[in-house]
Amino acid sequence: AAPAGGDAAAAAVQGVTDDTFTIGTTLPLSGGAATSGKGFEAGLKAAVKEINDKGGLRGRQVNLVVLDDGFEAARSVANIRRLGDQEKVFAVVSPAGSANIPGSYPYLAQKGMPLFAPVLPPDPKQDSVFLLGTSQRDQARVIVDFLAGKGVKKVAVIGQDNELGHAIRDGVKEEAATVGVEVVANETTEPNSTEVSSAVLKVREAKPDAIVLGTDNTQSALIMKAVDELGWEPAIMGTSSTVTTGSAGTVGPAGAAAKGIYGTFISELPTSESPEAVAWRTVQQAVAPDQVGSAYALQAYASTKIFFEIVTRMGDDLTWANFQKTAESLKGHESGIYPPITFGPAADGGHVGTTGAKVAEWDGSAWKLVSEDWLEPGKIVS
Amino acid sequence: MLLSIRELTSGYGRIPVLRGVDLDVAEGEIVALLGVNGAGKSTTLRAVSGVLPTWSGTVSFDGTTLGRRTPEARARLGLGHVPEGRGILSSLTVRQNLRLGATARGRGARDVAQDEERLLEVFDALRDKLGAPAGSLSGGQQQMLAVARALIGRPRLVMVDEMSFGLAPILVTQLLGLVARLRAESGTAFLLVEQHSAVLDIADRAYVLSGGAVHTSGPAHELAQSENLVRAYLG
Amino acid sequence: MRRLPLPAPWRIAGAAGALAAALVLLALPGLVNPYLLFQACLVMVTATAGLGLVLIMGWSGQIALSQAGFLGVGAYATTFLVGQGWAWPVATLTAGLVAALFGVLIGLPATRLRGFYLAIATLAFAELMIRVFVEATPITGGIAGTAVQPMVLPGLDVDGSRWYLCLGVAALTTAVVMRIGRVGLGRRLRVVRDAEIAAPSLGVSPTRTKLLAFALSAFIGGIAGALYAQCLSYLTPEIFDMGLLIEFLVVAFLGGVGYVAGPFLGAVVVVVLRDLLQDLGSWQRLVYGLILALAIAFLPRGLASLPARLRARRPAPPASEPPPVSGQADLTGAAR
Amino acid sequence: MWQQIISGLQAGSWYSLMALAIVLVLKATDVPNFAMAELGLFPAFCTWALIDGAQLSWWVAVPIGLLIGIALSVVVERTAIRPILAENHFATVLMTIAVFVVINAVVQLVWGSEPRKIDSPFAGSFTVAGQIVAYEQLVSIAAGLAVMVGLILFFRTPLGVQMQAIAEDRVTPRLLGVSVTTVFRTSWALAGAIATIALLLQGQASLLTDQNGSGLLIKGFVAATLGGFSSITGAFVGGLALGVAENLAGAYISTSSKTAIALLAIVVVLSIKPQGLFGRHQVREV
Amino acid sequence: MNTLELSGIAVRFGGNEVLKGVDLAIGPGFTGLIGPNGAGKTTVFNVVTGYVRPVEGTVRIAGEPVPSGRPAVVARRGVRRTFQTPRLVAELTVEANVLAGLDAEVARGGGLADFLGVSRAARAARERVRELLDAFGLADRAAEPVGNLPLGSQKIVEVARALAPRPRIVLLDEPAAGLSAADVDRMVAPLAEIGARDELSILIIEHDLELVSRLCPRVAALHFGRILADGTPAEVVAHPDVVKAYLGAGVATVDT
Ligand SMILES: Nc1ncnc2c1ncn2[C@@H]1O[C@H](COP(=O)(O)OP(=O)(O)OP(=O)(O)O)[C@@H](O)[C@H]1O
Ligand SMILES: Nc1ncnc2c1ncn2[C@@H]1O[C@H](COP(=O)(O)OP(=O)(O)OP(=O)(O)O)[C@@H](O)[C@H]1O
Ligand SMILES: [Mg+2]
Ligand SMILES: [Mg+2]
Repeated sequence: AAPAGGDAAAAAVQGVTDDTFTIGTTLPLSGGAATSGKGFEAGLKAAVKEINDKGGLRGRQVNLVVLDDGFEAARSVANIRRLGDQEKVFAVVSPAGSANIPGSYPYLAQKGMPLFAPVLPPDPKQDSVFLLGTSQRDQARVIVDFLAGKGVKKVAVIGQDNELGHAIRDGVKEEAATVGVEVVANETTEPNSTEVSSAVLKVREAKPDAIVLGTDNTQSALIMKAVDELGWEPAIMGTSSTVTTGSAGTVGPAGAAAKGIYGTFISELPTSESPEAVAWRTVQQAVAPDQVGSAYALQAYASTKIFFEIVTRMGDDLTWANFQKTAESLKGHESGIYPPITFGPAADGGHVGTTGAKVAEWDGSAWKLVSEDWLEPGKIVS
Repeated sequence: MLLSIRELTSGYGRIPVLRGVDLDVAEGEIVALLGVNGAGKSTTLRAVSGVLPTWSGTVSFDGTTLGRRTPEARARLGLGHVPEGRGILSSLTVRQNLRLGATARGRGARDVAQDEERLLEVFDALRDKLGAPAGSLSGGQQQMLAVARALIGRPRLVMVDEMSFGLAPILVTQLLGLVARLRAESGTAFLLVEQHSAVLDIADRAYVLSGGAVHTSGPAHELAQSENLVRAYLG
Repeated sequence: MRRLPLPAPWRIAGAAGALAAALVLLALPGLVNPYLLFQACLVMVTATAGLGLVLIMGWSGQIALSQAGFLGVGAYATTFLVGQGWAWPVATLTAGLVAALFGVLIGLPATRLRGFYLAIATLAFAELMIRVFVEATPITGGIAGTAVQPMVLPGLDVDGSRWYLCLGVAALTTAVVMRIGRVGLGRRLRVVRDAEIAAPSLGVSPTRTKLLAFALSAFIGGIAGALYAQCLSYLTPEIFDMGLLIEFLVVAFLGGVGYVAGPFLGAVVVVVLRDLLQDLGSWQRLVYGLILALAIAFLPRGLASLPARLRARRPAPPASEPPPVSGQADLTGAAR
Repeated sequence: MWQQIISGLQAGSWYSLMALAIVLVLKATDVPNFAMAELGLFPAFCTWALIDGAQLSWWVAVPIGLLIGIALSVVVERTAIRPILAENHFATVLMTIAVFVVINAVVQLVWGSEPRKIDSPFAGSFTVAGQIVAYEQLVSIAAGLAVMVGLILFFRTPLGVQMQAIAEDRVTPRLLGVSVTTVFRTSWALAGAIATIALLLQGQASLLTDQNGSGLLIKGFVAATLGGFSSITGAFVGGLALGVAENLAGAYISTSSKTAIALLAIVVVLSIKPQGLFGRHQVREV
Repeated sequence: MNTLELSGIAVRFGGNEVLKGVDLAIGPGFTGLIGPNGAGKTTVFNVVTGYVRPVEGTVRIAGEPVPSGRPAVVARRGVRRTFQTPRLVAELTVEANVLAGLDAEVARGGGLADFLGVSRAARAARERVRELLDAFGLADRAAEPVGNLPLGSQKIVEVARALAPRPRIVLLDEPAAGLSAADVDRMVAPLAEIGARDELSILIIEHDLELVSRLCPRVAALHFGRILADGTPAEVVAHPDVVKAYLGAGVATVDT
């Protein structure tokens, strides 16, 4: 089929024909981060199925190309090039692997191809990159605000020795300084290790009221267990990437030790009764039933839907330039799953879609929202 | 015949070395195998003990055709082989090396201890070194150990690749004496690859290998008469 | 690689083939899409790093698991120096020298260590280097990483420049390594590997030879690192972890240690395989592993040994257990 | 500090077990086995499935898991390793890497990447002198000790000596009647069982994930090196020392550099004692 | 003048006193060193070449004391040796293995020049190797990997490697062990010729007394770490202690 449209600008468009629309993504389907990869894949597929069942994206059937990067930098860079130059996708949607993503920025900038809703890298201030989902740093700030509101005076951070741990550590430090909470300990664990005891023991010596986790699901569970075994009961709180995503990735294996922990959600809970969440569960059930409880899947689904929304609003001008323009026109967009989304470029460039989060508590069998509203960082709630 | 080799060909990789060797060793016989360097003496022993594959021809031992049997299976049939370069396991102690030799026939611990004692009477130099790592032995001491290790398994045929290699004359004499004695006492047969002329004093028969095939063979004392032969092949 | 003299017609065919291959490589940017060109760059970089391993593991018999660390040193150093305003070639050479310096540093314990002990010491070094990359934030950007300035050759675009750089460096490295294999140094390396005891009695100092081997392979690794940075555009410490090391090992061993062609074959197969297996979704790792296993089972000395193997087909049945081959680096020398 | 030492000893005993399995295979087949940890990972997951899925009692499931571990190792040795053992070391090393990839991929395909919890009968803890000791910790340390003693005794038996002999020279011992098949099979079977124990202990004390193997493997290699590859006692002590050193480095220097510090310590130890703490000195070579 | 002098050399391994004060001086020409297995002959070589550090005593080369425990330094002073079991690079060709004997010189002539193919030292080295291979009758197998050669030929290759750099002193550890008479001749004749032409001082450990008496005008016998006898072959072989400890009853077969 011939490329859509007839004018010169449209000739540069790729991934679009009269009846198809191709998007792609790169995910860790194997290796240490495969749980998230599989969740994202399921959510993407659910969104694609949903729109195709409704007749496609403005009449075009959506093709989804999923590549595996094993969470390795070189492969993720290569994959995005493959999507751009060989698979000729219109955009890369909802890829995972924050540390690996920046390697593709120069390529994306040169080509102009949009990268939509990568999983939570820091804001790169790139024209073609659109962040969706509140960053780890902002979530960490919300956490500190929340803890301060509960009267916590001393917090400790246990973070992984990687981007995730550092982002959360930085957020905690920044917010603690402004709200007058003391960071009494700051310990590190190694990615992919099951050894967390020395960090926990060391944190305990500092006698904090609360521990903020900057560790992946497995280690977060291990830390909860280790704390529980010591008969110690500080408040424990983590972000979307550390405790609240995965179907039962963190709280499940931690068992009883997880009871009473808090976490931030950057989207509605997978169990939410909002109409959009219900709709997601229905289609997710049809695509990958085992991922119905996964917040990863819900986020990827929501991101992809918003992407489709933008494309729908683009009209017939399916150029990358118009994509950017249309995305930037989104102001306080209510998706029903994410906090209100605004891609309007900040003064210094960049597209950060959301900054808020909700806090929930694990009651031993399910997450229960503590805050009904989206909490924005910088506001103490009590 | 205890060992009988017919039309044996073998070699390394694709390179042929043995081009049809015929050789016999009778029960209780001492046979010498002579030849210049590269004649294929070691190769013959390797093919017989199964380290090298038989390309064609047959090797039979005590009536059994060996075919593609593994070296350890052959050893268990009573075929001993002291390889060129001795094969001392230098990280094991001298005693562990020695006792390893008893694996083949699976004999009782008491028997093995007795044999060990008897062998140490001959190889007295090893006695002080039993607990030492075998790698610390001098060259000649290692040679003694290799021979003793093969004998402790009480094989029916012992093939020794250059027993006198690196041994002082006094030991060569002693070892050859031991070979003769063992044959007399227990009927052990020997196939000796040798460079030392004294071997013809104790051997019954001898073969001369040349270019991977038997060149001459006959009773040892007859070959010993041949001035040329001795000059060419023996030191 | 040792070559039997070929009959004249074969030689001509061989030369023609080589020429054709060279032309294809030179014209590659016009022949394939930018993605495949990028993959080709990765092949060249991986192979270049692998050539360093040929030298140190294949020839000098030292089990050095530090190559990923050297790549990191080269990558970060070049990026930093270019950031300071240095010209790219100068920065890259300097980065190579810095890596070589690190090579000597890690080589120092190597003069006393053997086999596994050396392997672990060098592995420890590679891990320590990652620590350094994390901590040296002013130079490396720490965990957050640092962006790499692309090197553009006059008259070419970014992709084309990257390709010719990678190709040129790989070709040059190949030539140098092949030559080393043929001259006195190549012999000395092998003497130290197979007859280390004898080496000093020949006036060859094992210590110095090993250090030289470390320095050379680290230098090659450092240069490869500078190019790797060009491919990745962005450096974070995790890039240079165990995973990269395992990749190099696979590339070197699969290709055939000791053959100059080995790393190239290994790199092509690994990169291409990855690409082809993408369609298999979550099965791809399993299939990758199985293919790897089969390749080794049929070509235990690596892909580069295929021609020799075809030549060596012999009529006789193989021994049930042929004796082990000597003359290869002993990975566990220390255990004996 | 005691608390740190206790958990260091616990992790150390997993390292020790892994080191013992590695040394065992190395002593017999002279192969540095990169698949060693995965050979324990798969049976550990099977055990989890038996307990969690099939609802078997721990006491029934664990012996079955060990048998699976033994069987898996024996099969891998026979089908993947032995056919190429006569070739150079690089081939065998690469083969073990391939086996590592294959087993890990199978585990991921079957069980996914989510962490699993093994319910063991040793839950709970007690307090001595103000220090909290989990029963799990005692079990790990005791299991490590028991395996070490067992192996030391094993290496005194004729089969043990034959193993060492084959490791040094694959031809001569066969001329003496040593069966390589038996030796290889026994050593891999034992190593498979030990690796399974290591992964099970780690899995039930912490969590079982598809990533557990690779971390433990490196630690096992480091521990074996530290102890001097040829020594059983050395491998065991090396593992414990590594575990404790890591935890103490984490406690007193920095948790972010604890592995780095432990590794640095190893480089230092090796520079002083190139054969490891318990390694025998190289015998004469000239 | 003596090219090599050992005075009061004592060596201990653990509690085991292997050499107990060895004095030995050799000059140009062939000198034999005999003695029972384990007497310490190889250890003497190891001391001279710096592989083993004596607890007492000094080694002098051309009157100059050499540092102990520095084999590469000793080699550079012009001492070469062979090993009781050949130490060659199996994968390299015969030619390359002999060339390895000259690599230190080639390296001194400039590694870069060698790399670029313009080294004069390297060219001279190849010349010399060809000459040696011809002399020892190895020319036809020059291009074969040395691992394919029978043990006997490997020993000859090692001798050629030792002679390659025209050293002053050559120590040969049982070069004829395992060689048939014909092969012994193949090695000995060129060795004698080259030894004489280059005025080498050659110390040779050998159990083949016939060979020793043929080559060496002088023989020293070592026993339990001490020089037991030192003189012409006839004198040494007749020495009653040597007969008792070394020769045994087989003495009659040695013609002197
Ligand atoms: N591993 C090997 N690979 C290739 N060829 C070999 C190998 N070993 C020996 N050969 C070749 O086989 C032939 C016979 O060698 P073999 O070792 O049997 O001789 P030999 O009679 O025992 O000599 P020697 O008296 O030196 O021990 C020689 O030409 C040798 O080059
Ligand atoms: N590194 C070592 N460690 C322990 N003992 C050693 C070492 N080197 C040599 N010895 C011992 O020193 C003694 C002399 O050994 P050496 O090799 O010098 O004997 P040799 O005269 O060369 O004997 P042969 O004729 O058998 O080669 C032997 O008893 C040997 O066991
Ligand atoms: Mg032979
Ligand atoms: Mg000696």
